[in-house]
Amino acid sequence: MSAARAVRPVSVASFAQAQNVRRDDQRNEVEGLLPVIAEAFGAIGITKDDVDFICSGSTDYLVGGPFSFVMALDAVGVWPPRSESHVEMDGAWALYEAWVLLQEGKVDAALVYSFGRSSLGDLNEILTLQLDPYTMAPLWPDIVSLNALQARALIDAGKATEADFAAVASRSRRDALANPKAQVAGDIPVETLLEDEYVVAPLRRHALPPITDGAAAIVLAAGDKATRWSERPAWITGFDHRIETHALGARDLTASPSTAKAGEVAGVAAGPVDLAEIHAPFAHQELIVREALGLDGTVTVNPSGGALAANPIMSAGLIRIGEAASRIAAGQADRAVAHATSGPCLQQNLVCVLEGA
Amino acid sequence: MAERCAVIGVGQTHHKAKREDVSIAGLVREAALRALDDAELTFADIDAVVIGKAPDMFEGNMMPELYLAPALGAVGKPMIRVHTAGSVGGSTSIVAAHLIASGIHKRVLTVAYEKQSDSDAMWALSVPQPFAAPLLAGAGGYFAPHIRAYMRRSGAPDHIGCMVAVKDRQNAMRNPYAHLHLPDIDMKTVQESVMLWDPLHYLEACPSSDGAAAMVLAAEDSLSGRYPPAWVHGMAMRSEPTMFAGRDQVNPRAGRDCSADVYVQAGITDPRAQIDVAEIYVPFSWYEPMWLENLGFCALGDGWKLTEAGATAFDGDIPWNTSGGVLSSNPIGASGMLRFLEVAMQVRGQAGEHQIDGARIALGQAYGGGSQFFSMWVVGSEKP
Amino acid sequence: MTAATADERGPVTTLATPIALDFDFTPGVAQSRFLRGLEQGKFMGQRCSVCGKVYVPSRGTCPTDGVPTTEDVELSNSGTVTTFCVVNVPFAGQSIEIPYIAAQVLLDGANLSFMGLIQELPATEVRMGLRVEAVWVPEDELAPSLASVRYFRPNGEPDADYETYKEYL
Amino acid sequence: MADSEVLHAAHHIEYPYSRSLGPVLSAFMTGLRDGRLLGVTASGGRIVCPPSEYDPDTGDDVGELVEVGPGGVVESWAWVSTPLRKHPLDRPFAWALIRLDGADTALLHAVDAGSPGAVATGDRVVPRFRPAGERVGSLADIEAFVPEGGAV
Repeated sequence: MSAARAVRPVSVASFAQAQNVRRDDQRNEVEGLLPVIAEAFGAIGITKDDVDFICSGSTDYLVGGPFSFVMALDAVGVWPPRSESHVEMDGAWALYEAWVLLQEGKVDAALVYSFGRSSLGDLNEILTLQLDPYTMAPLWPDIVSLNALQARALIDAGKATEADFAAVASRSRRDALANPKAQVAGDIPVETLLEDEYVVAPLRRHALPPITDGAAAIVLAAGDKATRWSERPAWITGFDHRIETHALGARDLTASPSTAKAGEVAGVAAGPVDLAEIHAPFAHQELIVREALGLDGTVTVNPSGGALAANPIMSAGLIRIGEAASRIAAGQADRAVAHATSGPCLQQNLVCVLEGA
Repeated sequence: MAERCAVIGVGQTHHKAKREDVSIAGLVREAALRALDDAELTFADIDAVVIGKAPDMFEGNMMPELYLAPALGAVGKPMIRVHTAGSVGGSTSIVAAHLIASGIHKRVLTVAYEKQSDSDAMWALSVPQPFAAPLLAGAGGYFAPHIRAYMRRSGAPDHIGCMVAVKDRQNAMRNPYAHLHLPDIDMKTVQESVMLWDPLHYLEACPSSDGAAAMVLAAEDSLSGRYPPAWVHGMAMRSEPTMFAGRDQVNPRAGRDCSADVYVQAGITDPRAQIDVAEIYVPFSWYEPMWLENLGFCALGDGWKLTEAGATAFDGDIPWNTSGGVLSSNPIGASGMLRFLEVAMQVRGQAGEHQIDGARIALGQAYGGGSQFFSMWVVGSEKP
Repeated sequence: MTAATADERGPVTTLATPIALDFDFTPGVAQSRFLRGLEQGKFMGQRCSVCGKVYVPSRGTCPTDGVPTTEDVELSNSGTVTTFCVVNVPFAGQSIEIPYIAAQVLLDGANLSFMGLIQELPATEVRMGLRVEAVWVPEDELAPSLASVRYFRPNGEPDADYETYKEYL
Repeated sequence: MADSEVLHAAHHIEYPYSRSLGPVLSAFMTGLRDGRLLGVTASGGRIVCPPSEYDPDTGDDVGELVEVGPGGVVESWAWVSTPLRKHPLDRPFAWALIRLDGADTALLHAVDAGSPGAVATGDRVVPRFRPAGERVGSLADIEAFVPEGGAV
């Protein structure tokens, strides 16, 4: 288990993300990725030849064609041939794969990227295909409805109220005002948000994420490169992820044991947490993840505005790690927790602990 | 310093055109439970699960690791889903092996599968996108021109492809899990089969199969199992762009670089002399002589001569695809893992009728896409 | 475990799950430029500013250098067959009567070949190095699609020397 | 390049997937066609419905199939005021997690309750099966669940 072993220090040396928009109707995936990867390299003055490994995260179903990751590689320029891999998961898991490789000590730098245009199809139908293909998907339940079931369970259990969901949304949008890459931002009080219509009760409009086209890239570095490429490296000191059962009706939807386990293995509680970037596309999910990670009121949560401010599917998790690392690099935090999620109602969760020097 | 990693359990399904007797979960569990049994372990002993498959559109099940997590005993554990096109079964094995080599986990279950009969492989691979070029050739039509280019460059005679097709199908008769069992196959049958994509005959192409493969990988201090471990001596992945000016699709540099990397790790300087047996991704017959050259088993232009001389036959000095290979079973997502798994079986001495006596060092290779993604590993019966 | 049933149809063994999804597809800026060229009866490519290679169609990036391609280049209507196959098999989405020749055509001035149909020559006479030209649909049928090119046919020039195209197989 | 020059087109993908079921799901779907609901005995004697070939938590093999329901209790629900085009009902309804009588896990289905005031966590519901001749062996053989004793 990770917590028990010595972790080779690996830093998030650089992070870039596309402007998060409702719809990028001009560029294809490659054209959208190019400037993001160029920015990630340019910010630390390196080129593609300085990284030893490349790993990406994406899904075919956003674009409606098989092998969508294949052409995306043209945004990197893998010539001469490079050691390269791809996960059909959020880029946060691609980052995990790269981090694992760096743990062996044979290579010192990796490029991780992710991309996806959520605007092309109907997410309510596409994400249904993640469900059990025999006993769930054939009825076409949509992702918003499933999350409404989870939100209702929280309310029924006395763990939260609709006003709590609105408070998460209000704070996220206000914080997003300071994030130039955010898609949804504004200073709207809780009382006003509570006047929103229900989309699927008990979830009102503000408790849902926006639909976002986006991309992100991170450069990981170890050894000399880590210290050469960053004045104040954001070191990954703990990293783990866990999955729960898929059967929604066999889960306690009000808790996230997979987040709790990943947080425990990653060592979240081993020191004070200054800030947390939580990948909670639906407002109520933030409350569940906070509890699972044991974060109290002193922790700054989602200063970027989080997934409620921009939710580029397949990148939103990776962006949480980038956002947390950026604040450490900028000296705004000493110890941060980043979280990513996948699957219906927080089925799979990843926790990454980052620390300044 | 990297930890040593070994294969301690293997399992595969009976591969068929349509496995109508199982669900998707049933198919992957068949392979996974066999691998666990071979390792004398249960799900409870496994630290993490790494799963791979080709496009989700084959089954219409997006990011299937979510649905399959409980079926593979992954609840409460890390689970990763790899997708690197046709090489995915190999890449998945490598991602799993790095979880051991990095010291993060002690025992990892890795699984790859495809249940193509839920849809139709030709459909899923060729969903036409707007503005795309009109479909001219189909899957084999993509590869046939490169085969023609190989023949032109090497001067190989026409019958070499048919020889590979016969050899691999005869080998499949020794493998109870193989999809195609064609007891009467011979040169005449292959040469008289329909010419699909000239110069490729029907019997020179792989079938479309349902199937799954699984392995249990373990760290040096966590060995178990019914057979001795197969030690990983080297592993590597390489990718190059899909289309670029001057790209050599007959002898891709990514393949050459990938093999050079694993050979250095495994201490191999003369592949033909040092490798006892190999399982190489040959979905179309002519890829055997092409990969013989790409993998450095001979000089450029000489691959077909090795095939013609019987060097790659079951009783040759470098037996290739004694399991019957991709030409005999092709559950796409699992096909690469089957190559990795079969060579582990060889050095563990558990390959039954298709066992090469005394196999100690073996090479598994998978490739994907338009020959731009490669993954390989070398396993051995002795600790590296 | 058996699925006991009194139903004369016997146990249910399969589940039909039709899946239909709709997307708004865009090929992006660079490929749109190529497709708009086809609409005007010409092949438009792009040159990489680093390696100087000309890509047609361009996807907006040089696949080996990983930089945006920005310089537009109009290419010749003629090219060379670098390699080919005879298609004898029917498959989903096919629109041409078999057998026919699908060839890799390298347009003059380009550094990447693409697949085209060869007509006006018996299949048995198609060869590597054959010089061909594009035959377009009538002007009023031109569209932003490769379907605007009906096929390629021999342009009467002597075959190209193997050395001139061997890097583009 | 001006906006109008970047091309766009509708892209429709469609396939009639046909899924083989394996023994447990085959029994479950056959039961639905016969108008019965089945669960399966999993680890520790827990009854899991909808059934799977494996324990949903441990992955262990499962035991015998047992009949559950037909009625059950709503464990959580969500009100859909504007059904989507692929939803099972074309009028406002609730999605609900329903723990059928005799089962220890919940099934996801639609509840045709008429109005959000007519459904609550803890309410009892019963399935409204389609007529026998229209059933094919799928969860859609249940048109929806309805409040027990309630007229909709």
